[in-house]
Amino acid sequence: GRFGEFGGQYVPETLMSAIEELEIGFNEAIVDTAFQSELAERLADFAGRETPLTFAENLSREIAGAQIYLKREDLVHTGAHKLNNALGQALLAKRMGKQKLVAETGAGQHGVATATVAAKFGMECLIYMGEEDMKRQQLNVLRMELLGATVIPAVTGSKTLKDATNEAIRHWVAHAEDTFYLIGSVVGPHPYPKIVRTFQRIIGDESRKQFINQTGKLPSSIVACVGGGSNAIGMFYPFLADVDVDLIGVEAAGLGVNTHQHAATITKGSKGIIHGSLTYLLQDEHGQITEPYSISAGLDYPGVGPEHAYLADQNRVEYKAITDLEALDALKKLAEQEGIICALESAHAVAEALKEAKKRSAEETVLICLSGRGDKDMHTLQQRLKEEGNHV
Amino acid sequence: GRFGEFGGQYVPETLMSAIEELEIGFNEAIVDTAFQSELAERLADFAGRETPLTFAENLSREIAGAQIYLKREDLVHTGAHKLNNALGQALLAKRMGKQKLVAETGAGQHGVATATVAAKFGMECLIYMGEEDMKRQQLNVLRMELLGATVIPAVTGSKTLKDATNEAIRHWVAHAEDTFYLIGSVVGPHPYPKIVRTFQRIIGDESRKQFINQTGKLPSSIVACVGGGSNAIGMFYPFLADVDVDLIGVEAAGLGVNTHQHAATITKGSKGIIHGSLTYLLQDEHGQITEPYSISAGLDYPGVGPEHAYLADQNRVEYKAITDLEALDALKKLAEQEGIICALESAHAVAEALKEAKKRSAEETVLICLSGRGDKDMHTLQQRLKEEGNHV
Amino acid sequence: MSERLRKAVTKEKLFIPFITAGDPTIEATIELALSLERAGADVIELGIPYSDPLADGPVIQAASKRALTAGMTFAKALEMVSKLRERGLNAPVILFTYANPLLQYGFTQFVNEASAFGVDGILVPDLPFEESEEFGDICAKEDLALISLVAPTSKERVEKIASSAKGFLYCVSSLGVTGTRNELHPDLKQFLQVVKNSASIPCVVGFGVSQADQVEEINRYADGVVVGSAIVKQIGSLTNELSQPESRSAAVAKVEAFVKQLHQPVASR
Amino acid sequence: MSERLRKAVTKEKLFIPFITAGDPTIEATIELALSLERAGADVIELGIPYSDPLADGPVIQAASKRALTAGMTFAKALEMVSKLRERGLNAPVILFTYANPLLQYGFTQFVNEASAFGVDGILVPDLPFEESEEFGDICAKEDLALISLVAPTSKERVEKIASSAKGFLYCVSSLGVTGTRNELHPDLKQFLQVVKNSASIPCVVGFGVSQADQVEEINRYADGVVVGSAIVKQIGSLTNELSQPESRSAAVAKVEAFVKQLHQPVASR
Repeated sequence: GRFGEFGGQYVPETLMSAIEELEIGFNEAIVDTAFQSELAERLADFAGRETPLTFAENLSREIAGAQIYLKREDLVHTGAHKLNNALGQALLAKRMGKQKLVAETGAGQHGVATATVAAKFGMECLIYMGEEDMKRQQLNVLRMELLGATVIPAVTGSKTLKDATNEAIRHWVAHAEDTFYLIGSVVGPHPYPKIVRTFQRIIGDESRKQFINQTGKLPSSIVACVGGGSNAIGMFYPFLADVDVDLIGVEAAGLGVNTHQHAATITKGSKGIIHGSLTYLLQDEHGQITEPYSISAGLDYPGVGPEHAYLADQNRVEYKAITDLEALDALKKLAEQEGIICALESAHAVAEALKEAKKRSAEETVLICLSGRGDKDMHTLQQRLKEEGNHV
Repeated sequence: GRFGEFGGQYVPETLMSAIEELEIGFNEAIVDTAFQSELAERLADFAGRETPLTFAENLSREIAGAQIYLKREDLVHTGAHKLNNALGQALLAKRMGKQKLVAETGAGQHGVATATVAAKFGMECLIYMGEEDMKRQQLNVLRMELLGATVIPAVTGSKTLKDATNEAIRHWVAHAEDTFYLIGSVVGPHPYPKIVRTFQRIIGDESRKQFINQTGKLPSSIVACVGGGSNAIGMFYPFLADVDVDLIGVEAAGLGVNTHQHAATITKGSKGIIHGSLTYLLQDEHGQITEPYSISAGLDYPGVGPEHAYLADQNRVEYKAITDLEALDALKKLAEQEGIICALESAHAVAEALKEAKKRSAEETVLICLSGRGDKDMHTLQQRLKEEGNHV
Repeated sequence: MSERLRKAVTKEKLFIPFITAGDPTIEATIELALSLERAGADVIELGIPYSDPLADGPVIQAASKRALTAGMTFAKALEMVSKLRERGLNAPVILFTYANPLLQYGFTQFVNEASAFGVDGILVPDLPFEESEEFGDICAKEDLALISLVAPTSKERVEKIASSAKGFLYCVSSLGVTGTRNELHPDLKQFLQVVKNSASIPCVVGFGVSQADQVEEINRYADGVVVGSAIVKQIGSLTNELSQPESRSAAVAKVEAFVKQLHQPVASR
Repeated sequence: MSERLRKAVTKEKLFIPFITAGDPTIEATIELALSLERAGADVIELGIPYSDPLADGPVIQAASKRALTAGMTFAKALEMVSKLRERGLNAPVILFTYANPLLQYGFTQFVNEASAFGVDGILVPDLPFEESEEFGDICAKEDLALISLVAPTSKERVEKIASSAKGFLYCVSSLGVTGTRNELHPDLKQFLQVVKNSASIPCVVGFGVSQADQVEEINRYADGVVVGSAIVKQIGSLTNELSQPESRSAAVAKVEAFVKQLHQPVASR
C-alpha cells in the first residue's frame, strides 16, 4: 500500500475496516469482467470516451519548437477528467452494496461528477463544499442540486477544499457501513490513490494508442497539471516504463513560489501526513497545514498524491510550477490560436508545455493533458480581466 | 433552391452574386474528397465526434412506455451541435478564399462556435449580438472575445437575435467580396438551408448507425427542438425516407401558444418572408415581424427553416410546442434521473419525448436529439428557481 | 408604365428624393412630398416602413421605426398617395417596401390599389430578379413600374436585369445598405458604363448620396440620383416641429431649402 | 509504562477527562488540569491542538483553533506537563495529538522529551495499528504508553489491537468523531464484551459521553470513561473568564464543579 515511503493509511481506527473492505471490493471488481465491461460501456456511451487527440497546429507553428498535441479531457461529460474516476468508483460502490455516496469538492467539478454518477445510478449523494467556495461557485452548487445531490457547507477552518475534505471524511467515519467515500483525486489513504489511478489511467492508455496511430511514435514529453494529481497520474502511468518519454507535472505557483501564496506542494513543500497518507505537503515548522493559494481552485490543495511524491523522489517525473499570470496567458493563447478555452488548471500544463516545446526540435513532440474545459472559470476570468483593465 | 413553395432567395441584389458564388463553391466542395476528409478529420479530432448514443435507463423505467435514447450533441466541443456546421462552413469559406467570417448570435452558442473555428483556422471573426443579449450573456461574450472574435452590439429593434441577424446581413452586403457569412441555422436564402443541413446531417447519420447497432432496429419516433431548426433537420434528414419513423419537431410555446409570448412559428405562425426565405413566421396582420418569446434563447426566433415549413405542410414531421414550464420540468427530470444537465432548448425536446414515450409500448423506442449542454443556462435557471421560491 | 413616369424619365438628369411615409405623421409626409416637388423632384420615392428593413442603414431604420410607432400601414400609405394627387402632386411616386409586408397585403390587391390611387412604380429591395417574375407580371398588367436594382457586384447579372427593367434602373453606388457616405465608390464610373451599355432606360444612382457636389459628380456619368438618408436625417431632426400643425410649415420649409440646395447642381445646368 | 500509569489503571472504574492544551491560555490549562485531579480524574488526557483534527467534532475543533491562535505548540505543551508536575499533579497525563505534527517534531525527540517532562502516554488517532510499529517501538523504549483505539467496526481487528495495547484500551462508543451525543450506541454492551474478551488491560469508553447517567451506564460494562467535548464545551463558554488572571479561579471552580458532577457516579460507588 505504499509508493516507496509514501502513502499509507493514516486514518482513525473507525475507518480501518471500511478501508479493508474497500481494498477487497476493489481487488475483486478489477478482475471481474462484468464490472470492467460495464465501466467500459459507461465510459463510452455516457461519458463520451474516447476523447480525441488534437494536433495544436497553430501553437506548434508559432512556438517553432516541438509539435504540440492535446489530449481532450475537456470533452468528457461534465467538462473534465473527473467523471472517469467518479464512474469507476460509483460502480465499485454499487458492486459493494453501498447506496450512498459522500464526497468533497473545491470548485465543484468533482462534486458535479459525483452528483452526476449518483443520479445515473440512482444513489443518494452528499457533497461537502467549503462555505466560501459555495459562494464563489454558486452555479456549480446549482448544478449539483439539479442533479439531486445535497450540498453541505463546510464552515470550519478557511471554509474551502481542505475543510470540506475533513468534513467528508468525518461524515464517512460516522457512516462507513452504508456510505461510500468517493474521493476525487489520487490522494487519501491506501487503496484510494491506487483506485483513482486505475480509473484515470484510461487517459494515458488512450493517449498512448492515439499518439502512436497519429504520429508513429511516442511523445518526447508529456505535461499535466498537478493539484492532487489525478489527471497527471492517469496520463503518466501508462508511460512510466517508457524511459525516453519525459514526464512533467505542473503545480500552481500562484503569485510565485517565493511568496506564501502558492500551491506548489512538491516544489516547495516537505514530507508529512495529510488526509491519510504520507506525501509532500505545505505546512509550517510545527506541522500545522498551511493554506495554499492558486487562481485555479482545482490546484489549490496543500497536499499531493503520494505517488507523485514518489515519482518526484525517483526523478521519473519532473515537477515545475506555473504562476497565475503565466496560466492566464496560456489560457488566452490556447483560446485565440486553437479555439479551445481550457480550465485554469489545464492552462498551467499548457504554459509549461509551451516552454518545453520551445526547447525542442520540430521532430520532437509534446503532449498536453487538457484536463478540463474553462466554462467554470469564466467568472474568475471576467473578474481578473476587469482588474487588469484589460478587456481581454 | 426551394422546398416545395418554401425557401428562395429574397435578398438585396447586392448579395445575389455572393450567393451564386457560395452555391458554386459549396457544390464544388461537397464533391471534393480532400474537403470531405479534412472536415471528417476536424469533426473527429477537434470537435470530438462521434458523439455517443446514451440509453436513458432511469427515465425509460419511470415513464414505463417506450425505451428512451439520447443523441449526445451536448458533448460536442463548445457544448452544442452548432460546431458541426461552423466547422463545415469555415472550411468552405477557406476553400473559397474568404479570410473573414461574420455571424450573428442570440444566446451566444453559434457565436462561440464561429469564433472557435475562426481561431482554429486563423480567420478574422465579427459577431453581431443584440445589445440586450450581450448583457444577459456576458460570459459568452467573454468566451468569444477570448477566442479572438470582435463582438459588435446590435442596437436596433429589440436589440436581440433578429436585430443581430439583420446587422450581420447588412455587414455581409457591404463586404461580400472578402467576407463569408456563417449562418447558424437552416435559415436564410438558398443555398444556406441546404448547406447547413448538409453539415448537420452527421447527427442523423451517426444516430441511424448507432441506433441499429445498439437496438437492432430504427427508432419508433425521433424528437428534436426547433428554433431555426438545424439540429432537427440534421437529425431528421437521414430518416425522412423511413416512413415508419415518426418525426417530431418541438417549438417553444413560451408562456403558452394562446398568449403572445411564444416562439411557436409553425404551430401559430403564417407564411411570409424572413431573412431571405419564404417560410412560416410570426407576424402581425400588416406583415410586420413580431417579437417571439421563449425562456430558451436558442428557440427565441420568429422564423423557422424553410425545409421545416415544407415538412410540416407535407405532414412528414409533426410539430408540437412545449412551454417554458414544461421545459424546465424536463430539464430537472433529466438531470436528476440521468445525470445530464441539458440546454433549455434541448429540454423542449425532452419534455415532448416524455409525452411521446408514455403513449408507446416497451418494445418501441424514442430517440431524442440532445442538442446542447446546460452550462450556458445556469444563470437563467438560478433566476427562475429563485423566482419560484423553489431552491430546486 | 404610367404616362406620368414615362414623361418624367425623359428628363436629362433625374433628381429623386426619398422620404419615409408617416415619418413623423401622415400630414407631415403630405406637406413634405409637396415640398419635394417644389424643390425640383422629378420622381418621389416614398418608403413604406417595415419592422426589419434589411437593405437600409440606421437613418432610414430609425425613420421606419418612428413611422411604425405612429401607426403607418400599407393601406394608409396608399391612401396618402391618393391624397397627394388631390393636393396637386404631379411628380411620379415610387413606393419602396419589403417583400414580406407586400406578400401579406397581397400582390394583386396592392397593385390594383396602388395603380388606382396614383402610384407609378414600386421598388422591393429584397425581391431580386429571380424572385420577381410573378410580382413583375402583376405590376405590368396595371402599368405599375417594378423598379430594378443593379449593384457593382451584379456583373454578369447586369444584362438580364437591365434588359427587363422598367422606368429607370436604380444603380447602387456602393456596397452595403442605404446611408450617407462621404466618398463615392472609386469604380462607380466604370460600373455605370457597364450598366448603361445594357440599359435602354435612365440609370440613376442611389445609396450614399448626401452632398450637392456628389450629385454633380454622379450626374457626369449617370442619368440622375436618388437622395434618401440625407433628407430623412433632416426630417428626423425636425420630428417635433413636423408633428405639431403650428410649427409644421416652417419645418417643411427647412427641408425644402435643404433639398433645393442638394438639387442645385441639376437645376443649374 | 510509567509507574504512575500502571498504578492508576489498577483502579476499578477509571475517570479520564480531556482538555485541550492552551485553550484558552497555558496558565488556564495548568489550573484546569489541577482542578481535574481534584475533581477525581484518574488519568488526564491533554490534547495538543492541530490545524486539521480529522477525528474531532466541532467542539474540540473549535478549542484547537483557540489554542493554536493563542500560540500553542508541541514544545510548549511538553513544557506545560513539566510545570504541572512541579505544581504537584499526580495523575498520569496522556497527550492526544495527530500524526503529522508528531512526525514534524520527530518521533524520538518527542518521546524523549515527553518521558523526561512527566508524560505517561500518547494517543494518536490517525496512527492506526498498521502504521504504529515504528512509533510504538520508540515509545516502548521510554516506557511511554501508546494508547490504542478500537471501534465497533474493528471486528477481527480487535484481537490484534487489544493484544498489543498498552495502558488502557480506548473503546470508541459510537462511529463518527468526538462530540457529545444524547444516546449511546445500542450495541455498545456487546461490543465491549468482545473487546474485553481480548484485552488484558482496562477498557474505557470515549466519544459522545456527556452526562452523569451515561457515565454510570457505561461503567456497568466498561472499566471507565473518557469525557472530552462536554468539558471542553464548558471551557469554551468560559473563555473570557479563563483568560483573565482575576476571574480565572472562579471559572476554574465552575469547570471543576461540572466535572465533579459528571464523575459523581464513579465517586459514589
